[in-house]
Amino acid sequence: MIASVIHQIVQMALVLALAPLLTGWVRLVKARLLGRRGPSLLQPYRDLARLLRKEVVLANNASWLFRSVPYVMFTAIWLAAGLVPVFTTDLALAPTADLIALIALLGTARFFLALAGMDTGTSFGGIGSSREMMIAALAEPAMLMVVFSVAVLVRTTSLAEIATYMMGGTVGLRVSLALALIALVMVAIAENARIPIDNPATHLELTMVHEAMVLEYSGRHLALIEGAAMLKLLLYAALIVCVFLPWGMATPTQGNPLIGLLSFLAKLAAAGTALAVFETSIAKMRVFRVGEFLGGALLLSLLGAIFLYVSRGV
Amino acid sequence: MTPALPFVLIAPLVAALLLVLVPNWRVASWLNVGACAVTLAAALTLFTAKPAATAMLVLDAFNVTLIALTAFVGLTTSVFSASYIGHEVASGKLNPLRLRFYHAMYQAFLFTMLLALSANNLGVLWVAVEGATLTTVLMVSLYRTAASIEAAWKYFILCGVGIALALFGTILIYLAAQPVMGPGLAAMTWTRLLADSAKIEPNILNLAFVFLLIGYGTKVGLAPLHAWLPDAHAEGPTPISAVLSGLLLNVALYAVLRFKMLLAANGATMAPGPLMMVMGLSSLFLAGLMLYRRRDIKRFFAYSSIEHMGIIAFAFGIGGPLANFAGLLHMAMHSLTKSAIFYAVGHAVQAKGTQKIDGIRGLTVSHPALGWGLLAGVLAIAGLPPFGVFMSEFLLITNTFARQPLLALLLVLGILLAFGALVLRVQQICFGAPTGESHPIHGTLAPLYAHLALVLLAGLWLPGPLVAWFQTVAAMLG
Amino acid sequence: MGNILTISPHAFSGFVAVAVLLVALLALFALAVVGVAARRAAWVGAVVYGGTAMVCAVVALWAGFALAGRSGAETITLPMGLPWIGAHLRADGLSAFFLLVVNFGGVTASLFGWGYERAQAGEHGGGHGHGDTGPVLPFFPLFLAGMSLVLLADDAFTFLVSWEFMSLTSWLLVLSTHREPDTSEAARLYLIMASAGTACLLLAFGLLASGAGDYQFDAIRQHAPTAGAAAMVVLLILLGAGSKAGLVPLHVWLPLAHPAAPSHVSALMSGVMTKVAIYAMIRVLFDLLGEPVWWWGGALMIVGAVTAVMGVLYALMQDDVKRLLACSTIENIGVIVIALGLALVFKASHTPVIAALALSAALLHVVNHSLFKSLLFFVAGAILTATGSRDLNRLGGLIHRMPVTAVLALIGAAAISALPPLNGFVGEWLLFQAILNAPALPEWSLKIGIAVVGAAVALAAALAAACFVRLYGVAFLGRPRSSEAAGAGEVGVAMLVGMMIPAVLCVLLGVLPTFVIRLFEPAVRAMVEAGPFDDRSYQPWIWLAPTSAIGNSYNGLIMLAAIAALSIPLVLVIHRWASDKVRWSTAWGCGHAEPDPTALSQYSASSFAQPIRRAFGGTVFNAQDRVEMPEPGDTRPARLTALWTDPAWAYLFTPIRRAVNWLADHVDVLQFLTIRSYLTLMFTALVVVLALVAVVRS
Amino acid sequence: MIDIGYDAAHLLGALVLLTSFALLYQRRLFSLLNVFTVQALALSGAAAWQGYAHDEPHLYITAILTLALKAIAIPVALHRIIQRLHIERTVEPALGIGLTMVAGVSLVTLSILLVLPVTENATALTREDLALSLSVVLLGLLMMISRRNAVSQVVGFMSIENGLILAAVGVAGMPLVVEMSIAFSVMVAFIIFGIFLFQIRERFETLDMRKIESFRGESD
Repeated sequence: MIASVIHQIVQMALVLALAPLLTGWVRLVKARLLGRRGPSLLQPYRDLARLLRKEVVLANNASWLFRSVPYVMFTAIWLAAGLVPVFTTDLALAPTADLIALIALLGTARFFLALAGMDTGTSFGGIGSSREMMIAALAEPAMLMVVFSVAVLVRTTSLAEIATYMMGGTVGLRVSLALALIALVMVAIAENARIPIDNPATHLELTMVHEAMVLEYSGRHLALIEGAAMLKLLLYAALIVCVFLPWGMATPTQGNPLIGLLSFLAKLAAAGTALAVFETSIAKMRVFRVGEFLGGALLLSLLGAIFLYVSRGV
Repeated sequence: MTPALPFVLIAPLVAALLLVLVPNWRVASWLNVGACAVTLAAALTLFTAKPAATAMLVLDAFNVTLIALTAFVGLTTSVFSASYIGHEVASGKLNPLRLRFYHAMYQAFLFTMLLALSANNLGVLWVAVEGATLTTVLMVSLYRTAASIEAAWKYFILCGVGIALALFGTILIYLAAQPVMGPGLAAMTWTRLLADSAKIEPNILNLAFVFLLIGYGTKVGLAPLHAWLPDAHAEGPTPISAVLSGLLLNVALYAVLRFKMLLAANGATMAPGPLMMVMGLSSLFLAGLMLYRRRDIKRFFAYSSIEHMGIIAFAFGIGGPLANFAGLLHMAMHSLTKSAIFYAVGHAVQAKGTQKIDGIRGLTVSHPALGWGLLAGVLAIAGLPPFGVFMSEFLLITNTFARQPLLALLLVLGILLAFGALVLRVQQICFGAPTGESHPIHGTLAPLYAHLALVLLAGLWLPGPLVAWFQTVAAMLG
Repeated sequence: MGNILTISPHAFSGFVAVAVLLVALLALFALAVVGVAARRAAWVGAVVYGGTAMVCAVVALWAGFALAGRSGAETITLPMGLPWIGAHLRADGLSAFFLLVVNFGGVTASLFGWGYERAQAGEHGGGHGHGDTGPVLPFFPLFLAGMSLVLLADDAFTFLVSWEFMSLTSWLLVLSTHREPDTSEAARLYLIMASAGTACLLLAFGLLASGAGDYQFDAIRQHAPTAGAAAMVVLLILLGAGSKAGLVPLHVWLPLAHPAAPSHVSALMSGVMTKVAIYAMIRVLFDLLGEPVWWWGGALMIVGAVTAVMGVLYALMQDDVKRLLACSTIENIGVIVIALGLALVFKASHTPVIAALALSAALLHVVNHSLFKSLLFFVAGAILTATGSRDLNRLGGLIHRMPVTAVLALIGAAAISALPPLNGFVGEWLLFQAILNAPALPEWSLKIGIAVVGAAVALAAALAAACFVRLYGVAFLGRPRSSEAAGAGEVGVAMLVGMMIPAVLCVLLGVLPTFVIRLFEPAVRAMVEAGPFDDRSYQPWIWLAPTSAIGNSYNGLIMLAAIAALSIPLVLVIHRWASDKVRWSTAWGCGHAEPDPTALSQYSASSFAQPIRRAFGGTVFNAQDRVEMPEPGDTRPARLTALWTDPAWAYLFTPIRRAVNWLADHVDVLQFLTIRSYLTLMFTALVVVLALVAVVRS
Repeated sequence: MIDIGYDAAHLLGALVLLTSFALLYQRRLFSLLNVFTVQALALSGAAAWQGYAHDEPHLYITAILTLALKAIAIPVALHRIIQRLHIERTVEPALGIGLTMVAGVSLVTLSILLVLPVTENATALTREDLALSLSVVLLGLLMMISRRNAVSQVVGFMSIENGLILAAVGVAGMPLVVEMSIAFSVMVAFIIFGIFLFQIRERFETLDMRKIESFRGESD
């Protein structure tokens, strides 16, 4: 009990600490792949710190909602990230929320960010919000289908139990799991506004989605939102890791949290590299192709759910 | 024989003769009301009396309620007409001379109908129905407008032929019965016929029933024999429309049912059910479709009467205790509701100065009491609870579907068809911004609300004796 | 634990209990009479609405206690209705639960309605367009009484009388706005669809009661119908109750009729009356019809899935606030029906615990939807009162002018978008838990089909979120798009209170859902012979942890606590250690010259929906965006018109209407024939029948 | 005795049927009336004979009534009307004469088909006479719908009535025959009064139904 509480606190701190690092790592690798030296690993920390110190510039008709959204969003994603077992499954908050609740938490964050986008009454916020919600409308079902296929195998939606079960290795290789993995990766890319869905580095209004929503943000608010974005990236990486390759993670009964932590760092690095490679190798697609992309993800995940019954009777 | 029954007949007859002599129409109209009140009082005493049937008159579970109903609607209608004709005189549509004639005819009409209801002799029954035809023809043509005369003429020719066919049917009945019970009155006395109906040659009964159904069915207004009904309702004075729909149709149907009982009691005859069901459904659908294109409010509700006669005919056609009960209940409910609607329509037409539906808008705004009354009446006739019609339709539909699913589907379709038209029109009439001229209402709305109250009561609670009567009749109808 | 509220069942001996309800209903009728009699009096509104609120509160309390006290079924028979049967009334767990929902809705609606009507009356001079309306007062309590009667009815006749009475009164309430242009059409369609539905129920009960006419529900429970009859009944119930609930494609009346009524009535119709339809489905499918067959549930789930997705897509297409809300009701009904279908299939496959789980999900969603849909319709009413407009494209920036309403609306929008830790999410969570048990089912079609249904639910949920971001963002955020919106002000206390109650409950039920789930457990047990929770009595009641079959659990309270524990320090730390400086300036208009572009340059409701219209609408609604681009140098503005058609109209109702008109036109000839032709008709009839007789005999 | 009785009744009945065929055949109004008069005579003869044969004196009244009204009063009245209203003397039938005849014949077969099998246990006389009267009724109806002219419709109507009375007198001991024939005559009188009424009101220049049908209340 005590241990789980401590683990939980460590986890909250850990994700907070690691999130910028991951982002930095991805940027660095991308730069190197493009033959640039690229910024230092710690650049994201510096950016956040600078933003936090800056004053906030608010649009005249910004409401209280606009000002509170960054905090709400950051908290929601932080909490969600804290729920994904990274180095141990023995977390105090594990039973309060399962995968579904986690997805819903992310949904909350998105909901409020989209509202914030509409608040200042410029057209760009609107563009961002409407596109974001359209993307989410397809990403969420795909995500839930992934959950479905996993949960049907594991008979649970609690992440801790999933991880434990997967470590048991009784599952073996499954077509459906492969499909689910692909779907989940596609969703992750979409949700984190990465190429080819969106370009985190763009500032051309017509092509941007996420950036358009946060266009009016500045100072500490922008810092929180950037931080939340980084947390989200970490969260998805951790989620994929936790569900599909949880080996090395500690459980209440066995394993050492430290080992789990080290293995997690390694997996994270690998994931970051993979993302970077992927992003450098393809180009951004038009916003209205996104529907097809995510529709594909949804179908893949659905196929995965159906394959469950085909491959081995469940 | 208690004096009550003959008195019920004598009262209107005497009144009719008296009213011929009364020149002042105001006095006459109230004499008319008084006579009806006396008749009703006498009719109500019948509930307690259990007289034995004579060669000419009979009183049984079937006609006792109908007689009371007829007397009651007769009274309320006379009250309505008293408040109605004043305006007609004022607007110069009628002159005192015609009114004198009108009141006499009104009582004569009541007499013929009460006679038809209480007749035990088939010949008397026929004569009474024919008399009812003649009196109503005269009253339909009361306005002497081209349209009214034409309507009366059509009514007269069609029903005349119908009557003729009915007479032929009656003769056939006698022909069939005469070998069994010998020549003379017995073979035309309904109670006697019913008693040894089993012995009667069934094939002649079949033939007879065909003629009687087509004959009296013409007066019931079943399609395709309905043609006279809408115009007669639309062109005559509204009180007459009320009694036509509320009483005459019932009486004609009553005649048909009496003969259906004979067949049911005989057992060996063909089943009259399918025939009635086909006519009923065709009336239902025809009326339902016709309702959509009507522009004249009185003709509109006349078609609704055809629709309901169709429903009732269907109910008796499919038969069985529940369906027959539903049919009887529906007869009573329809006559109360439809006459109430015609009272409201009469006032509305006088208030708006037109019979065209387009000219009557937003009644609930311009004349709240009238508008809501009319609305309630139409909702009741459309079969919405908590009014009595809903109960009969509930019994009929549920019972039919359990036995003849396809027929029930047809029935429901037809009812919904008509329902659509009713809602369409009643919303136009009762809601929206009022248009056109708008005069104050003359006279009382008491009859309207009295009927509505009864229909509402029946929807919530039926008195035990009534139920018992209906159930016995339902059993007799087979 | 369930028995926190336990009070002795003896407090409700059968007769007394139902008698209480009867008195309450009579009180409602009395109030209606008052509404007519004293319609001119100034106090009448206060009396009628206040009285209605009180009566509903009493009934709701009674229902709550009856549920908590686990008191069994209580019956009473009145010498009314069908003479040889009488009116049977019965209050069991299920009806008690729905009574609670209905009458609680009645309480809030009465409170809000009182303020709303006063505000509307105040508007007369101010002329926000709503002219003098028809009477609402008499029919409002009657409507509520009708709904309660449906829930109490224990024989087919009483049931259908109350059912149709409910439709009738709500129709009259819709017609109270009869001077507004669209109302008449909407009301007509509503009453016709309602009666068509009633007709289907009539047929269904006809089958159930059999030719003998055993209309009492007890008698119906006794003899189980044949497989064919049962199938027919299921179909008819789907049509009959479905048309009232708004299942696609029978929903067409709903987005027209619900908005046409005064807002507090819309709230009742959308939030509560649809639930009565759900009650009818449960009562027949789970209770009267006996042992279910798996495909019943399958049918329900298919219809539900289509309804859920279509409903929310409709909602996304709407620009009228109330119409949007009505469409979202269609979606939620779809979700509930899916849950019912799941419960049926699991009941059929004899896994009662999961069935109980699904049914609990359905009932919980019934509660939730009744809460946040009422809330949102009240908000719409408040907006209408404040701005006189229901058109999203004339609103905007209301968060500054109606601060309290804005907060409440935000709660409602978040709740209906199923965001944790609010109540909407709990329902979805339970539903998914049930869906995840699909593999336990024997039928392959269901195993796979339910996965698809799950996807549909998720899709609907996500689209709903988009829909309400759109609603809230356009109506409350941004800049006002019209002078009315700019001049709006906060609404009165009564309306605010009416909105606050459901808002608070949305939060409470999200945090402590187990309360209510435990509360309606008797209803669930009565329907599927099991509860959603295993009897782990040590299970603390703040945990929502059903069915140890899957060890999942959810705890809204701790989640809320965690959010608080994280966010409050966050705010403090940042404001203490980082900057807390603020500078106000104009929003960046992407190079638009000062003064910043007009409010119309904002994203409008239709432009917000455009990506989704483009992604889904093309196939479903054959939606098209038509752009009129003026010549260069032409000063006319370019305009974009978004066109879409409802397939239900295009392929079902318009053809029916055409057919009726065609027939009517052609039959009408019969009115204008000559007397001779009429005689010929008679003659032909006679001869044909005679010939028939001759033929039949030989 | 019975034989003669039967033959005589049969003969008269057949004569009535024959005349109603003749009615169908007529084009000219006056000859129509004459044929009708013949039919009425035959009918009253039949009634009288039956009254004599079964010695039911009240049938004599029927006979006399028929004679007085149908054979004398009404034809005369109709003659007057035709002259007063200048109705053209020849009426174009709505159905062709040939067609009408065919229809008539088939109607007679139908009625025989209907009546003969069902009346095994009735007396031969009743049966015959029933078949005849049924045919007469049906022919009368056919007459009414195959003629556009009011007068010929009235005649058709009255021939239906003749059929009825034929049936009534045919069956032994039928009560109320008199009353019914009176009631019926009243009706006929009404019709004729109606025609007069139209003429007096001068609403319809002619008795051609097409004019009467010209309006219904539904025009707006």
